[in-house]
Amino acid sequence: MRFPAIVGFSLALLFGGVLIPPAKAQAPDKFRIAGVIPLSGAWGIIGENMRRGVTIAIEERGGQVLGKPIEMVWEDTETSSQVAVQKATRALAQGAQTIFDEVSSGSTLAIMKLTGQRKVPLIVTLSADERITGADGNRYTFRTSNTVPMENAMIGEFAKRQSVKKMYGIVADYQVGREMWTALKADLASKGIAVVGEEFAPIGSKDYSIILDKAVKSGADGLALIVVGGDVVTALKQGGEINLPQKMKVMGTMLMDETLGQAIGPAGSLGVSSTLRYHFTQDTPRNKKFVAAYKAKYGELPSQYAGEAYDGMSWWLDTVESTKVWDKEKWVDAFRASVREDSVEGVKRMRSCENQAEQVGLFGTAVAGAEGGPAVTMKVVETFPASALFKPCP
Amino acid sequence: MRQVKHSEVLTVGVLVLLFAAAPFVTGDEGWLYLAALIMTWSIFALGYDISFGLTGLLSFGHAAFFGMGAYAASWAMLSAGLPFSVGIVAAIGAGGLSALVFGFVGRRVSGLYFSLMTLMLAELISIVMTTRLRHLSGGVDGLPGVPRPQAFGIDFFNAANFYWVIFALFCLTLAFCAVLKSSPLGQALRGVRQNAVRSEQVGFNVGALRLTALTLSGCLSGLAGALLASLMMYVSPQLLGWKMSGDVVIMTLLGGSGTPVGPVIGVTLVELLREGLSATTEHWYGLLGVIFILCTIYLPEGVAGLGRKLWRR
Amino acid sequence: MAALGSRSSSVLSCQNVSVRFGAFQAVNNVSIDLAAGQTLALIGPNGAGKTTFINAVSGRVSLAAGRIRLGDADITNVPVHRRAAAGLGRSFQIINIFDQMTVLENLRLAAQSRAFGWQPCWRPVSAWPALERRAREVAAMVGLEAELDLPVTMLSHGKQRAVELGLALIPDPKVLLLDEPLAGIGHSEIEPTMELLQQVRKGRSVLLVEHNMDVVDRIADEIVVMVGGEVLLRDRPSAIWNSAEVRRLYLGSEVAGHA
Amino acid sequence: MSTFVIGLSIAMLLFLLSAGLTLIFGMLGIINFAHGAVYMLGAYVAYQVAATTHNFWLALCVTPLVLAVVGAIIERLVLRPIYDRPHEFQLLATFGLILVLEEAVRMIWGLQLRSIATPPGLSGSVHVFGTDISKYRLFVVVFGAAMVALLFFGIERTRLGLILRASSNNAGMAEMLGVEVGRVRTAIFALGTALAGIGGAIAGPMLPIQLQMGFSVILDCFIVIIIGGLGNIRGAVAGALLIGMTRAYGQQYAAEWIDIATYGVLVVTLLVRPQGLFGIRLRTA
Repeated sequence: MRFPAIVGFSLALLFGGVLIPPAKAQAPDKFRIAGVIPLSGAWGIIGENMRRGVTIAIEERGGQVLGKPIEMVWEDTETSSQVAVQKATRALAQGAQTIFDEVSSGSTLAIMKLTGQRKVPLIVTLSADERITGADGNRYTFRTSNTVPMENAMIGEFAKRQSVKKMYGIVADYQVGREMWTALKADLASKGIAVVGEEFAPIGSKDYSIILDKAVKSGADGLALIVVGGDVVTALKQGGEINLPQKMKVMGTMLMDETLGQAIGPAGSLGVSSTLRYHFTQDTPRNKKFVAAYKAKYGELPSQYAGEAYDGMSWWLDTVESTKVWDKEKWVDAFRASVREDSVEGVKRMRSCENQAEQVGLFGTAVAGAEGGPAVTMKVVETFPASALFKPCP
Repeated sequence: MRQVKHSEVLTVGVLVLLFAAAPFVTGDEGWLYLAALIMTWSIFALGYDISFGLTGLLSFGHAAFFGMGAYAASWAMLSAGLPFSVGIVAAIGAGGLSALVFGFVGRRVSGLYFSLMTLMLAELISIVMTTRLRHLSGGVDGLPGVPRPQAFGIDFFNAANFYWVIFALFCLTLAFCAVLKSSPLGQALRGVRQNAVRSEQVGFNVGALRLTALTLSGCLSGLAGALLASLMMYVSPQLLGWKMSGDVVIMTLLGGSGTPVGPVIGVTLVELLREGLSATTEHWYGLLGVIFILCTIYLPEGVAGLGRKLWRR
Repeated sequence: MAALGSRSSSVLSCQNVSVRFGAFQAVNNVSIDLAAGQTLALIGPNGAGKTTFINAVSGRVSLAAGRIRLGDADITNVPVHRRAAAGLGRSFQIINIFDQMTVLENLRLAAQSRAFGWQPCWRPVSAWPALERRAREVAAMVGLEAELDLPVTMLSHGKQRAVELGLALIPDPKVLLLDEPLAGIGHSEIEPTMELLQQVRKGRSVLLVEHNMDVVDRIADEIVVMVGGEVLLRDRPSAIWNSAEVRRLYLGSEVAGHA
Repeated sequence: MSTFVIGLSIAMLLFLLSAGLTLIFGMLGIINFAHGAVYMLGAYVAYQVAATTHNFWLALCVTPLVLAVVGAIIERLVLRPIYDRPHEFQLLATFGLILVLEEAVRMIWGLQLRSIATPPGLSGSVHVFGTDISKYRLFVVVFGAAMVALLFFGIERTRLGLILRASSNNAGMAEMLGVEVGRVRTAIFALGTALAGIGGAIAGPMLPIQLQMGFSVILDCFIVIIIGGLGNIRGAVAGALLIGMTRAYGQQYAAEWIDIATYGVLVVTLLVRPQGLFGIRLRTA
């Protein structure tokens, strides 16, 4: 009898504490940014890296823009687009001046509709779906990172340069994966590379060994592995069991980096090639500064997610600063016409026709790391110029 | 007994007043949004409790009714271009229909097997919608841009205006559940829960009553699904997933099943806890778990049950 | 006394009824007729198949063979609730009532099933005063006027028996199946319950399973003795008590003392 | 042939998890929704031991011991008060447990995906029957078969097994005969969690070790034990083989349809034989 009463009392206290709304600044005495990203669930680790990159971008400018302090609010989307939309709706309701979002293209596409309607700028630094700055694009949505067509073009070109003759495709069974594979197949055909087989695996498959076995037996010398999240690790780890990277050239988008290499282990990683959104070895002054600051704060080298997040956010904040006025429309206009001469990857140019950053494309291959460092590290083997990846704005 | 009844009416009244007063007390859209979310989930939980608290059918598959309602409304409004009101009706129909199918398929199993059966059926629907019906459901990406009502020149994309739509439907649902509980049907369902053998023997068609309860429950779940889709302007197959089913069971249990107040309290509690804990600590997730466990052990009748005990004292 | 052997006017007629549980034959080829207004007692040792037979008649178990007719209708494959609606009431050996309700709620609920085809859900049950009236009527009949608003769990065993009986009586059934209505009742309550049974059986046919032979003797018009799932004997009480077979069966039990 | 071996290895992993689940249900009457989280914890514990000592075999031995202790604590604190409650409360409590376990793992190991290196002798593949078969998979199959044999022997041929069965059939009677039912219950739950721990350790070199690994596997385990009949260990073996093979051959011939086929089979099973393919008919009413 007594215990329930105590529990109830503490619950009531919690209730009460929660019900009192914390003091919120409604007047624009702060520059509010809401980061709507996964901080738990399958992509929590990616979101965590993005958060770090953004944090550096804000700290770098003393936490201020236009003379106002930046208030950064993080909303955990739990790797669920449903939650992502819910959190974005709330962030908008609380009057954020900028939304920074998501890993998943699906979530970004949904959130874009909300931010576009509320005329709030949305900065995308990871979601790659073509529609974000294409068919579904709107004035307020900007992407500073790669697009799927861009990554596809790189894979096709890379396969050709590696003189792959026959390609096998293993594709995650979802919309973006299927669309990407269809486009890639067309590209490969135009380059004279035969597609000898394809397999669609449900997202979250716990066993790829059989599919990989089929790919090896197909006689293909190249494998396009278009899977996402934890499935990358499952597939490559099980590939390691049969020394897959030594049997065929494995390539894909976001398929390999230092983080994934650590989770997969050397057997499944070494020799795997992947597009890279960013790499810490980029030889630019801004990148050197960023890597130093990142190492000082977090004690490790920045991942590609952190690098891209940093780059997008610092570019946006610099642009806002440059307008010198508190006016969202002015910021958007300025960003649309903006050229980033000193991004971490060299020159990035915002394409005003679609709010998409035009930039170089990187391709890397996993190699054994130096003694004492991580066992697997990425080596940038190809850098594709922007002109090869983008058509000029009409 | 009488006193208990009074306490319930009082609590419901206070709750409704609180929700009604919210837009006047705070202009903060974030809080309004949270309140709208709580009311939407309350409709879901109230619907769930018709099946669970009233009739004793422990379903682990209510996400299917919720999600199908959301999709039915979205399809009606997005693809067919029908008005919001038709979308809502479609959602209620779709929720009820899927519940009818579940009930029919599961008519021969009961107890734990009924729970597992509903869980698996819902999972099946969720997988089919995610993979096979990708062109209809939008796949894992879902369908963005679910509309809100357009009527009388009121801008329902304004959070405060849409709030009143949800509030009205919430009140209607509360009233419906309260009347249902005291109606002949509600009494018959209570009878089925307490003693199915006796119910049959006094001439009730127990199978049909269970099916009716599940269908009504599905209708309200579908309604809630449509409101959530409209509130978030987004729908995805995650609404059909078993986490949703789990959430509604947990909220109903925490609040206390079998009363109109319990589910609403449960939803409010869980949502506010999530909100409050995630704002104050990184480890809110685990803390929520500890609270669930403590509540199971020490509050078998939910928070509403605790309230009843204190009231009687 | 009701006419003996008037098979043509029987309200309940069971022909060659068999019930099997796996390999076990619980009821074997039993034919029993119940005439209008007749009270028939079913006796026999434990495991004789009496309760199983009652379950077969009320529809709780399905038949392996045989037919059951209620009045003119063949109810062999009719579900329990429709048999009940057709005028077949029953009470259970172990008290079987709605245990989280008051007496009034119990009886009113029973009254509902006949009152509506589809149970309405748009108005409180109090909008139909006829239901409560019927509940009070039956409560008065079984002696529960004073306990109407009490939760049934607070009643004595005898009073709970009365609720059990009341639930069966609400629709005013033509045929009443009573499975040990005196089971677990204290000595002081036997006499009033007897009175109640006497009153209840007026104007309807009753099939009674009971172990208290004193009660059986006073109430039954006829007795059927069952052993091992089969009918051993059917006769007037006096003839039964004098039967050598029955004496052998009940040697040392209360029947022996009765002779 | 490689499909067959891979199918068997999936089945063995599923069996290790389902056996604990079905044991706990059959003997304690608890549906442990947190069983997947326990398996996840096992994988992390195994990772920690393997990463510290560089010895997979040590990890395989230590993990079940650690998990048994964790299981015993869980049983005492969380389950003991709710044995007599309806199933919905078990759902609530074990769901809370999932949240707590996940939080604990997140606090200790973070969000980073982890991996256990394949033990030296078992890395790479052997060439048999015209295909390459991973040596580690072969080990998993042999190890799993040994566990099945050990479990059957333990439950059906030893005194301990007798006590376990007696206490689950009739707790009151067992108590009269001098068995401390409370202790036996703790032991059963600890055994179940230890099995899940072994499963986690075994999975380490094959699957990414991450917070979600429990969620994705628990539904498969439910399917296994429903098909096999709740509480039936023999059924769990058969169910695990059936699902393992369905998954493997499904992957081979129609990867896109596996999930739908699995759930379809399950729903039909529930409809036609709700007691499971190998279950004793339970009273469903």
